[in-house]
Amino acid sequence: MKRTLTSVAFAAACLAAAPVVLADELKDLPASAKPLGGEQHNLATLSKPYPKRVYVLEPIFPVFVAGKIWVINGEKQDIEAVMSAGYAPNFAIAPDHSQLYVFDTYWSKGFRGTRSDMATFYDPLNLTIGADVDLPKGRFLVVPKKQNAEVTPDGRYLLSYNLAPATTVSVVDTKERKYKGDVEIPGCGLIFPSAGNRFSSVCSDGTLATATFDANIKATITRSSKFFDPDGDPVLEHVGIDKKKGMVYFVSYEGNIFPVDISKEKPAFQPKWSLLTDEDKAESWYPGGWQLIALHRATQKLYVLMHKGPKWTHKQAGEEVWVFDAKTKKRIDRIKLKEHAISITVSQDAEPYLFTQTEKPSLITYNLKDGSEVGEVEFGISPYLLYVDGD
Amino acid sequence: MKRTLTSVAFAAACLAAAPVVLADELKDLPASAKPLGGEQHNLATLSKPYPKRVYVLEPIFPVFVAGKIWVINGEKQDIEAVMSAGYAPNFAIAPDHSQLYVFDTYWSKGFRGTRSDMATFYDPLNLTIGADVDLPKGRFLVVPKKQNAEVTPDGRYLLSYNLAPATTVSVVDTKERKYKGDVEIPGCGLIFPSAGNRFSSVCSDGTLATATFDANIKATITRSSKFFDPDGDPVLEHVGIDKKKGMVYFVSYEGNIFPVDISKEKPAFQPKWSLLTDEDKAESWYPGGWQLIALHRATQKLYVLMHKGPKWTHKQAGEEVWVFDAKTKKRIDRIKLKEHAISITVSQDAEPYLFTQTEKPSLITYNLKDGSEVGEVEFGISPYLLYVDGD
Amino acid sequence: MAKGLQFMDRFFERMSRRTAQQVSRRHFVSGLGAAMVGATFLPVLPVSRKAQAAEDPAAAWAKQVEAQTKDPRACNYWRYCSSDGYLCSCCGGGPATCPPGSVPSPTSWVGSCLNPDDGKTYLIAYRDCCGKDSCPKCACLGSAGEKPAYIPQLNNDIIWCFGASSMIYHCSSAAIVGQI
Amino acid sequence: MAKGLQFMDRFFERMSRRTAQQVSRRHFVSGLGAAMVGATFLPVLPVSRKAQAAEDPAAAWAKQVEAQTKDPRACNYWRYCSSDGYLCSCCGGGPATCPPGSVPSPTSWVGSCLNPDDGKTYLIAYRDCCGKDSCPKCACLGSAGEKPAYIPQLNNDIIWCFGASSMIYHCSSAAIVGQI
Repeated sequence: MKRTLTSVAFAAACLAAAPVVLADELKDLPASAKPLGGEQHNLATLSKPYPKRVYVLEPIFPVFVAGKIWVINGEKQDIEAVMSAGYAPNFAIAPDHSQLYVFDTYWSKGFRGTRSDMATFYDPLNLTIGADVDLPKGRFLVVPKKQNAEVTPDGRYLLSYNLAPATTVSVVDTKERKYKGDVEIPGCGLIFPSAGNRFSSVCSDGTLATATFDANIKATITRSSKFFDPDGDPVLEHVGIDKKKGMVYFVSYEGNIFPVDISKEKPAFQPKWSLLTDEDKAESWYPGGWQLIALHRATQKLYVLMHKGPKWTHKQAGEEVWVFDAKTKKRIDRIKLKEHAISITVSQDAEPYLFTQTEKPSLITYNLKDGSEVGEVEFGISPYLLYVDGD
Repeated sequence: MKRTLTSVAFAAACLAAAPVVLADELKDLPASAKPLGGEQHNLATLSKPYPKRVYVLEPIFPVFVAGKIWVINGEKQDIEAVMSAGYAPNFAIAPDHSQLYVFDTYWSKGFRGTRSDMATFYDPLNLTIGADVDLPKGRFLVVPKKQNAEVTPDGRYLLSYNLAPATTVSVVDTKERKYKGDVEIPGCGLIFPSAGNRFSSVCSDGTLATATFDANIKATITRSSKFFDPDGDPVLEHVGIDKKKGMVYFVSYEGNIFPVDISKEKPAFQPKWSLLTDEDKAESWYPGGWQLIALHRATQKLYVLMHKGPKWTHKQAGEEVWVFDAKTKKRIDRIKLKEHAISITVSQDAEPYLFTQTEKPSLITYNLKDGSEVGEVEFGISPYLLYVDGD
Repeated sequence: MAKGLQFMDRFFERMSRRTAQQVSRRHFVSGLGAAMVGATFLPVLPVSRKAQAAEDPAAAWAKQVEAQTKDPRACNYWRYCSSDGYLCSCCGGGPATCPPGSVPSPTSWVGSCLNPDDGKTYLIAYRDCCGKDSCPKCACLGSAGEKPAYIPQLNNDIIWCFGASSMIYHCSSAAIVGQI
Repeated sequence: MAKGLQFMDRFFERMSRRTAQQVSRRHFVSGLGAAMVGATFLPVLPVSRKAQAAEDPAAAWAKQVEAQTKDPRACNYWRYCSSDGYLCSCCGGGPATCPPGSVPSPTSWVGSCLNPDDGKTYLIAYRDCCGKDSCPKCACLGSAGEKPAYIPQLNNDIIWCFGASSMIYHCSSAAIVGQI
């Protein structure tokens, strides 16, 4: 058999961004072949952070030991990069965009062997790893939720929740790139950072715990009075949050909003209000999904994934996104989704987009100016959490 | 809110197969609650090996670091167990069914960190790990192919191919459970074990290399004359094989069968013959797929996945399985597949089944008595290789 | 505060003290496992609360999904009202049996589901089978009575492998442990 | 035997000798990488063989898939005639560019594809981008002129990350390195 597949060999190219100097090397080619100088094997880097970049964290359910984080260009509806991760990872972005953090767990032989837990520091442009900071107390292993790992508003500390089954928060100093200690928050969970050395957590008795820690991670914990009913109407784990102002909007199973100002040492609880009119309730509308609520800081608009119940369907994907003015507590819009979504977020710029993670799975983007669809990009098996630069 | 979801606590059960003694412990239940003794949290074990059990090796392409092996009841079309594995794993079954072997590669942090390569010994009933034998020279990292890892016919040695890029075969003693050394097979690949201390490999120049090694893994290599044309019509990597008799049926891109008797020290090449009549060729039929050929030992029938080309579609899924009598070299049947398949195997019992791995993906089973469908079972993302007990 | 929560708080408290005593997490967890498996006292301390059929999540779920008692490989099998994950029944195990090669977890959380055949409500221990990566067949998401993870003893997102030799989730089982 | 295969044999032979000298595999591979990256001599030694258009796999493939030169994210982009895997173009890279955070491999195999615009056949270096798990978008399986792995320099199933700092496959790139 004769063929023109003539040129076969190990070809050696140079590493990233260095030009390949093949021209001189192709002297052994057949007479018919001409070297072309050789195309570089380049290495792409990401552009600087911008408001409509979306990081999508994917715990891959059928292969839970190996998650991914997708970097999505939310303007162009395109994949910018795919990061690898481990078991039930969490993610956070430095407030100054200078680092990306992945909170992660591995076993030395994939699904067995020695366990290691760490916070991994990534350069946001090259996606190269700058540090693995050991988390000696481990991490909470759960289907990933945003508020299980956070960074303080000043960027100084990483906070990683742990239930083993003692409930603590591991503190990592981002300057020293070192684990500094654990803060115990007995009976509480989730992390809402409110200052460089302070965070709040929700407790199973309906109170809010606020922990203030010093440089040695010695902490004092104060407990608020009960602000929601954990038996009758617990608040969900994902919140609308303004990390810059220290404002948290909890949403409950029954569709109540519990606004809490955590900017001061003592949390200030504002009156709860309902997402639902009597008519909405008669139609059995409920909030639901996973990351089911988002806040646009500048306009104080809340976006909530809604579906028609019955009760106890708090994880059901939403068919609409309802838009509320958090100041007037009035619904100002309803966006019918093209595809049901489990998670949403909004960009924090002046002309915000709504990003919806559909069950398909795909990321469908809407322009919040008029609710029109901007585009759709399909990726992954079970993408779950959405992060935007500056949220 | 009132509800009957009343009983909530950490419940402790005993480990595998030990009964749970909850009866005495439920004394704190509400008055309306009655303890029921507590259902055991049992641990299932597999039944003894049988001819129609199928092990399906799945390199999970979108999550390549974490493969799986599915244990399928080919009689009942049911999942018996799912084993976890690592990067581009291989699999082998001890000839006496006493062990399952997984040849595997892990990195200490999932997709990074320290690499380790090993042969892992599994109990075939409990699927518990008896040993990890380190493979210090590594393994060939490639989309898994059956003949890259094997066990000698007497069960004594495991043989694992390596290209790094030196081509060697690592030898593990299954009695000592120890790596013993590497046999170099320059310019060759694939492993066809033919005796307790002997295997053959296919070489890129169209010859067969036969390696005989002693207890210290000192090897002598002999090279046959060229028996196929690697440029014009190379043989594919998957073969029909009778490991008990030492008979290998290679199939080539162009649909030629190259029977080789490797039972003696010197391989005996039998005349090649074609799967294709002139009419078949006119219709552009080609063998293709991944594990595209199987042999039923007792009847010396060959089963080959076939599709309509053009040329260079040797990995295309097959739409029919053609049945040949390897003695008369005649086609005796054509089985039209319900779904196109990439891999096939047959059980080695007297009333054999044909197992086909479809692109769907699913495993569809046919009764070879009449080509009728026995059933279909869906699992996995990209299952690829099929093994049966006793093949 | 309900008894169960009190228990949890005591539980957390005890564990926290141990943590504070610089017991390493891994010793800590394995110690927990040993304690729980070996203990004569099994800490099942349910919460007492009056039933109100109209708001009973177990009954609501059973109605919504047309719960059945015949096929433990279907998401609407009655015991799975609060189960989230891959069914062990589909992966070589059963509703209360771990598949070959996995590790039964000694810990679980307990919910309650309505058996549509006898109309009675049973306590169901949601125990994970651990030690291998996801099984992964028959993904079912029941959320009747399920609560956020800051109420861990009522949450089904958590990897319920505490005390097992591995914290890797393979599949979800659901064993009957009592009746209300 | 073709020149390329001779080269491969020499290559294997040289490497085998090194192995025989008890150089550990990891030193061996990293040594190889360093050698290949740092070397002035880059071992591209193609095989000379007469073209026969009728049996040209590159031309056959281009015809079969209606190869095009506009969209490097489609499987029928002309360079991918022998590419097997996820396209780097779909994961933040390009046909000859690795996505951010991955590691370009210094080694590759070289096939040839027909450019339908100019009707000429080009040498394409199939280089993997390594260091992260599968990208995984745009799975394409080209097999024009592709050979079994016992002829490694013509095989696309192999993880072509030799000499890179990682043997983990992320995606497939296809760079033009010559013209026939």
